[in-house]
Amino acid sequence: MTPIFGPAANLVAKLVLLALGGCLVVALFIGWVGPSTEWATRVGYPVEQPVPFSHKHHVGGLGLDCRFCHTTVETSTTAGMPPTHTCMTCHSQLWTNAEMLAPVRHSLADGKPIQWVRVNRLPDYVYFNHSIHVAKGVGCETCHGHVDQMPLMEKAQTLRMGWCVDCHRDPRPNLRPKAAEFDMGWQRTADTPSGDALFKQNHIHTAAELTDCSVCHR
Amino acid sequence: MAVMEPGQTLTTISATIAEETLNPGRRLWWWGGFLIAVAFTALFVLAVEYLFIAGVGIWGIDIPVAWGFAIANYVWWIGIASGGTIISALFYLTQSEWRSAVNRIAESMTLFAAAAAGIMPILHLGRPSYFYWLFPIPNTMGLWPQFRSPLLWDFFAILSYVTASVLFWYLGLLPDLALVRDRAPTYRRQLFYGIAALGWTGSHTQWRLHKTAYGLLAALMAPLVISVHSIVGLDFSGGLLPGWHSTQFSPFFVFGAVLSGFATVLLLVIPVRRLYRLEPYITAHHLNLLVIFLLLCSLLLAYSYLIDALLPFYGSDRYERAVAMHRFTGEWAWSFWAAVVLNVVVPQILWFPRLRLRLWLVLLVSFGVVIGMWCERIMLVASSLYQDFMPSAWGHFSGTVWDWSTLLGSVGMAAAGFFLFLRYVPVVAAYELKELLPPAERRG
Amino acid sequence: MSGIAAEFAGEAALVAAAHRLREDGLSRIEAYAPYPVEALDEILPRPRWPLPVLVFVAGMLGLAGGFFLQWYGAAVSYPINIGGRPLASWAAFIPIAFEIAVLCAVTAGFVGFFALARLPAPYQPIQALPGFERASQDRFFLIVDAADPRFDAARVTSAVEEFAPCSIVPWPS
Amino acid sequence: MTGRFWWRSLAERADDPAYLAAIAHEFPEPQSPEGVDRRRFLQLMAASAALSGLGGCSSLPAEHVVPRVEPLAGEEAGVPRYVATALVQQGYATGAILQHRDGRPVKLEGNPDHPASLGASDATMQAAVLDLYDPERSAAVLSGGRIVDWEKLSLLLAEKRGQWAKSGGTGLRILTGLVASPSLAAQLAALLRQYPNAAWHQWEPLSRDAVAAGATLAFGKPVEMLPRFDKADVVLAVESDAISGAPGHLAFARAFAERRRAAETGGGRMSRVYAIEATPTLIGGAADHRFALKPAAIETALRAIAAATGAGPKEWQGSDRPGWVDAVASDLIASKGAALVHAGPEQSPAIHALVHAINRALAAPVRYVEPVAAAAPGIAALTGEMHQGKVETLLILGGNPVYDAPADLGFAQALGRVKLSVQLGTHADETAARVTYHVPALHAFEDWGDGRAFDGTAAIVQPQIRPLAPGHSAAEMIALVAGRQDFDARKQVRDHWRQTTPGDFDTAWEDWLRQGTIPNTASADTPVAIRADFAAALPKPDAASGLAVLLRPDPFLRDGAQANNGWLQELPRPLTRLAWDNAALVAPATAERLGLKSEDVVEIAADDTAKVRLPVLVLPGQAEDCVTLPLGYGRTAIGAVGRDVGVDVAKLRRAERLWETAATLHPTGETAALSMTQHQQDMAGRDIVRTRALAEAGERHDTVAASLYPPYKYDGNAWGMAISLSSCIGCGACTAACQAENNIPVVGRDQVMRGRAMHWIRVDRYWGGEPQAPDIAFQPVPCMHCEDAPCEVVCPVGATTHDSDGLNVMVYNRCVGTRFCSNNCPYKVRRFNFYGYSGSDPRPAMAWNPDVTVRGRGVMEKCTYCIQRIRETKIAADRDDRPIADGEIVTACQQACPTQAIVFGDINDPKSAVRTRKASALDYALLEDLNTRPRTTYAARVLNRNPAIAEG
Repeated sequence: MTPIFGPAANLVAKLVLLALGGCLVVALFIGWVGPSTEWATRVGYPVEQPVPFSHKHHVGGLGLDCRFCHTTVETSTTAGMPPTHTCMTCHSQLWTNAEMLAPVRHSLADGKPIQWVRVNRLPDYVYFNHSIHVAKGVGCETCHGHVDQMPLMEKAQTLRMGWCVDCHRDPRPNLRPKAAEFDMGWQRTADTPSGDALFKQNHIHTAAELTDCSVCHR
Repeated sequence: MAVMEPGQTLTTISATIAEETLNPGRRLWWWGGFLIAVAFTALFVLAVEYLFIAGVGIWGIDIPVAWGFAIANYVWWIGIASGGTIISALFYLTQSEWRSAVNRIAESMTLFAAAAAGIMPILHLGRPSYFYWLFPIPNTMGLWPQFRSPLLWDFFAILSYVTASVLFWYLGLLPDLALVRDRAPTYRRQLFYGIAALGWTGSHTQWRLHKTAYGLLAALMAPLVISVHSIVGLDFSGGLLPGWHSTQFSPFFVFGAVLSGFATVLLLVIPVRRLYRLEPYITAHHLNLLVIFLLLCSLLLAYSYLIDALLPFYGSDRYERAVAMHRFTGEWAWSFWAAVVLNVVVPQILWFPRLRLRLWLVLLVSFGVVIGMWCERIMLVASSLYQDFMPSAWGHFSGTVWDWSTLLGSVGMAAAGFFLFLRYVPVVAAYELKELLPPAERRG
Repeated sequence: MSGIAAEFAGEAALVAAAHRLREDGLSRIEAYAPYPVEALDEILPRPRWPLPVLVFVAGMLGLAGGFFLQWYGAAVSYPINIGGRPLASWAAFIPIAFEIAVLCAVTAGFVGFFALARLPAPYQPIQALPGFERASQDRFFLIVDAADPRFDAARVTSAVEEFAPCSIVPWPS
Repeated sequence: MTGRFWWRSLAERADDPAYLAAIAHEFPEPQSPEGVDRRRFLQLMAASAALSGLGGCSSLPAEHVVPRVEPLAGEEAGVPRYVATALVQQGYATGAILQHRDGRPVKLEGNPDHPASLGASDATMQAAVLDLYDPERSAAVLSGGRIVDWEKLSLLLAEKRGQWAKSGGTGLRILTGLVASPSLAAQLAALLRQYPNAAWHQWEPLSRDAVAAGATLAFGKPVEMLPRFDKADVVLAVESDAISGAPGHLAFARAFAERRRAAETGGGRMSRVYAIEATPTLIGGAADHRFALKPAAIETALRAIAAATGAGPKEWQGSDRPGWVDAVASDLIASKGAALVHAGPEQSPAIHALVHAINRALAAPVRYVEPVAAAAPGIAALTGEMHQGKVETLLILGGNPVYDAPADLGFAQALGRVKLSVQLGTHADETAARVTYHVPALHAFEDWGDGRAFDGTAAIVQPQIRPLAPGHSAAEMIALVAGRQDFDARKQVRDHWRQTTPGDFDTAWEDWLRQGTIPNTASADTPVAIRADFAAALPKPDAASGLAVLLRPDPFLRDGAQANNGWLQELPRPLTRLAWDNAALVAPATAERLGLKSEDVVEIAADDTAKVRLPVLVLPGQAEDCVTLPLGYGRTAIGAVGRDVGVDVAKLRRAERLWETAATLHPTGETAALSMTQHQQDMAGRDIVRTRALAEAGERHDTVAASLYPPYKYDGNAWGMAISLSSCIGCGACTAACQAENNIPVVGRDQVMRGRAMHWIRVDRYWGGEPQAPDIAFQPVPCMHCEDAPCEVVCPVGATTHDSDGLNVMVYNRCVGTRFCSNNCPYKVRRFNFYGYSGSDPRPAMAWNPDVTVRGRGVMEKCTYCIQRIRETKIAADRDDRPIADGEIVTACQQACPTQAIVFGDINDPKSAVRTRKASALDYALLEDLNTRPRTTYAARVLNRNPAIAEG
């Protein structure tokens, strides 16, 4: 009988096996690593806004406090987006004719709100409360990054469940003294109370309590 | 009765079995059966697609009967699947010679039944697209499946069972694929079966390894199939419902599974034997043994039914008693009595050796058992659920047209697969038959 | 591999021929048959296959891995109170550990078989032997490797011829 | 070009509107699963097949953050605001507080400072929020089915005004419901002064005229009697609505229940309650003794009791009275000064007169006040004039008389003789179709107004939101007729109250708005004395004859005005457990005699024209030879929710006798399925609702629950709930409040019939004892939050787990929908989204509670103990670094419950109310032999039976 396959077939067969195995490995790798890439998490991608508001200028340059605009961050679930009115407290005096600010002026004139594009978008089904995080010593920078260096706002953290839970399991490394919560680029010094001291001082719940499902899902 | 009719040689066995695959001729019965099966498969696809569009609300399930046909179908199918594994693995270990002629048919049936079974739990889900959450795979949520749930045990059991069944089937098939390859008349078929045979030559080295591997797999498959049905039993007895929460469910489910498995094997073997003219290999001896096993399983199941029915009255649990009474007289009593009659009462006629050889009767009894086992599955699901602890929450249940479409469609799907098997794969393990020849006749 | 190929019509002749050659001290012999010929097991050299060990080890690793997976997921990685049950509910972990063990063992057996049998290898030079297609049907072949230190073509041929082979050819022909 | 660029451009596609639209409908959920026609079905199939491969490539579309332009004073984004108002129902006001989220009222609670609410609410109040958002509310002026300009109508009325100015309003008639609004009454009075020849009529379909007539018979003036259940040791309820529908019923129920659970708390004496009634009521369900009597027999019994108590002549005692009458009478007499009788508005004036006489004789703890509502002639007189052609212009300011006026008046035909008829209504209803102009009415939450409660306390009705659709109010219509061009609703109300308020009005006004009541406006007691000729003046009782048909308000739809409210339609009726259906309620013995069983369709005919056909429901506790027909169904013109639900039985009503009619009943041989949420009517001999006699209430029945598992320690808060079965009256307020709070979808009649109602807390009703005189037991069943929860163990993905404070939580987004948890829940409190119910819910997006996940198709859900409220409070407490106070977290069901049957709190807190309740000897766990260790426990129901009757 004539063999059906030539000698190369064995090599082909092994290559095919190798390729199948390789595909599996690559698929697993993509499945594993893919979701953590910056493209997938959108971390570090500046987002275009109707008005190119620069945190770098307002926070880094002018030194405005976060709470000047985000007024409800200490009392509400949401940090609060400033009404057009807040912009105009200064910009009715400064840069009154700047082309860049035309949408702000139109908003005030027409009574139509500015449609900002959301940058920090939590996964669905999560109820996040800003006020409790601020009350317990989590600084803005921990989640929102160095906003004083962002000409356009960008996401600083993945905001994924795994990331949230990491901190909820042990918030100590991310705790700051009250006075430093709204600072950017804050560094722990020798005088800073330890994370553990802050944890105790702020009466933060145990990891078991902080990782209860209903802490975030209702 | 012999395991093979006299006059068979290596040559005749090779020719008969390979030629059935290579030169089947014009077979109207095959086309007719296949097209009907495909039509039912289309019904299945339709039912599933509408299910995905509209949700499980299209079925008759409700609160309290939150499980319905999908689970009953699943348990039914997985039970049927057991037949092939028991015959090919358990009887391999007991060195029962007669299994060789029917194990391929039985194992192939197992594959398609297990596939039909494996689909059901996914269809059953309220959100089927998230079924993969049952895999313990790393995820951005840092979450794990809940390992204490019998459903997760079941998930792993099915995963292992389906995988192992496919591997076992393929391992056993390999030498026969080589046989077909070596007789293939055209290059295309040579190529097809050549690739499938993966270079099997029949060297003694290969045979020795094959035997070791096959034996090992058989030794693993036997406890696996028992564990699968035990775990299916735990899907129910792991709950606290009266009518489910019973320590005998695991063996009970194994008995039921094997009964339906044997019945299905008979249901397939008898016509295939006739249509493929396999009478020399699948002799009256085979059928007689299969029927005796069917009868044995029927008796085991009868024992389980008896315990299940009587235990509530031995104990003092009022809820168990109530459910037992619902089973006997409630709105799903028909399913209980159908199960008793079809699975236990009717098969008793097989005590008569002469009746065991009336093939149409055996077919009828087997068909009755297959139906009866489905009745038992739906009885276990519905009659335990519709009236449980809180009288205020008692409800009703009945299947909708979509429930029935899914059931019938799944039968069509499995049948279509089986028809393809009949067409493209040697239906009997030729090399195993050859081993059965007396030493003197082992020559070409 | 090259040497002498003999084709037999029956199992008995094959076994006898193989037996004879082994008695002659030849060890590099391979037989081809349409079904496993048990008698050859004792005659042809028996390699020590690690397959059962492989399957056992894979099964045990699967069992241990299964337990570890469940314990790690339920009690270490994200411990959650489920219905008041202990975090490490070892009894409830048995079924999955068992299933994973069986899955690992079966997969190891399957993969191990192919690895040890050096399959898939669709190209098999032996198939070039005339009439070899019947090796899977109704004929039996014996190949003696010329590389055997005690190989002597004439002696082998005469020894085999005693058993009435259908043909004896040098191989590759 | 880098890979990065390629990724970016894909992401930018996310802004392409066509692409967004495509993925938004990637997996369309059918709006009404049953209503998918073949064509649509095939489209969906094709679309899903085409898109099935696309699932993986969708990326999130951009989401916008939209702040305000100008900040709103007092508003903080994400923080709820609470605004007081009052809800006027059947003329009477009940105080309410609305929770606002980002400017939208989403949840109503009772106003604790308002005497008619005391913080509680009922199902119809809860449902008012849904009424506000009803997308099918009328939104345009209609004439002959066409939309016309409001201007056209106002011009027309202006033209009319000229004629009326000359004629003094001849031919002008105004029809309203009961008016207890001081400002509106004043406005109407002023209008009548302006047009002396005009007239104002009142029509309230659930008329309380018999109450007033009874008082007139007894006292010579129409006073209102307010029972003081807190002071009543013995109560005789004569088909009383005191705790179910009467003005002030929430307050009455509170006081009633406090005395009923005296044995639980060990404080005070438990009251004893007798009920005599033809059809079961909630107070009958709560009673220690309940006697089902035909209406005629009720009067006979009351006359006998009157005679025994000295309120009537001795000959009233009768000779063939049943033994219990004497026992009841002597019990009442024995508690003289602390015994009271109360009768429902459907009882005849004679019965009310007898009740008053007995109460006076017993020195009963009741108050008498002047009627709260203004008096005006009724609808019968108006219809008579309309028939005579004397009515040229008719303004129907609210109400739907074509549907609900007594059938014998022929209102619809009479309307045809009115030249200009204008109806102000919430929906394009039956009346709207027959008037010349239909004007859309504002919802009470969109308008200014005022109202008085049952005790006279006034409250300001303040708008909660800008009108969602253009609409008008009765005050505006009257102002238009009066010719006032500058109508301003707020000014109108303020001007009215300014006249009666000394001092700084603006400060007072702000206080009223904040508190929700106007202080010191409650009515003073009015002196009454029984008329000397009372006994003689009493009309002779009817001779008992044949079958009595009783027309009764549906417990939730009431007169049917709220029929387009899905929450009310789907809320199972307390006694029948029917939802989306009404039925002819027949006693078991009567059904047997007539050869009827439930779901047999019968024809009930009062005469040749007044016939109704509807299915029978055999109802234990119903008096023999009485058929009760619930009103409020069979609406033919209203939104899609309420249209053709049930059967309209109002056509059997007579102006003379609104509540009862003699009729014949014929089986038709047909059957019609009833949509019911509970199929098993008794406890099947199981220990579900435990009942104990008062004497044994203090005995402890402790069980030791062993477990193989080491117990979890709950060191922090440990939330638990205690439900008092002696207090629960079965009103269903908890279920309605839960539905509103927890975004529970409405599933519709078909799904209810398939056993898929979604309520998280159901109120089970069991019949016990003899079917003719059954015990009625109610049991609210929310999730038990078992510590050893069977549901959690069987979930393969851990979608239901335990919290550190012992809550059994359900993580919807983790749920894959295996439904094993529901199977394994012995209490069957879990609910499953078989379809995408929230997608087809009548509630628009803005009306959902933003703190609670709106569940999608295929996930399980259940009671969470209002986890959103727990978490909100916990965060607030943690923020302030303080412990959570007892009572700081109130679940929605607890908050609504008029009887305080439900208490929630921390069982680790030794002083908490819930701990105190659970310490009672009556406390038990449902199905406790299953050892699930529920956090929700019940206090066994205590009955204070009269030994004289129990033994007899």
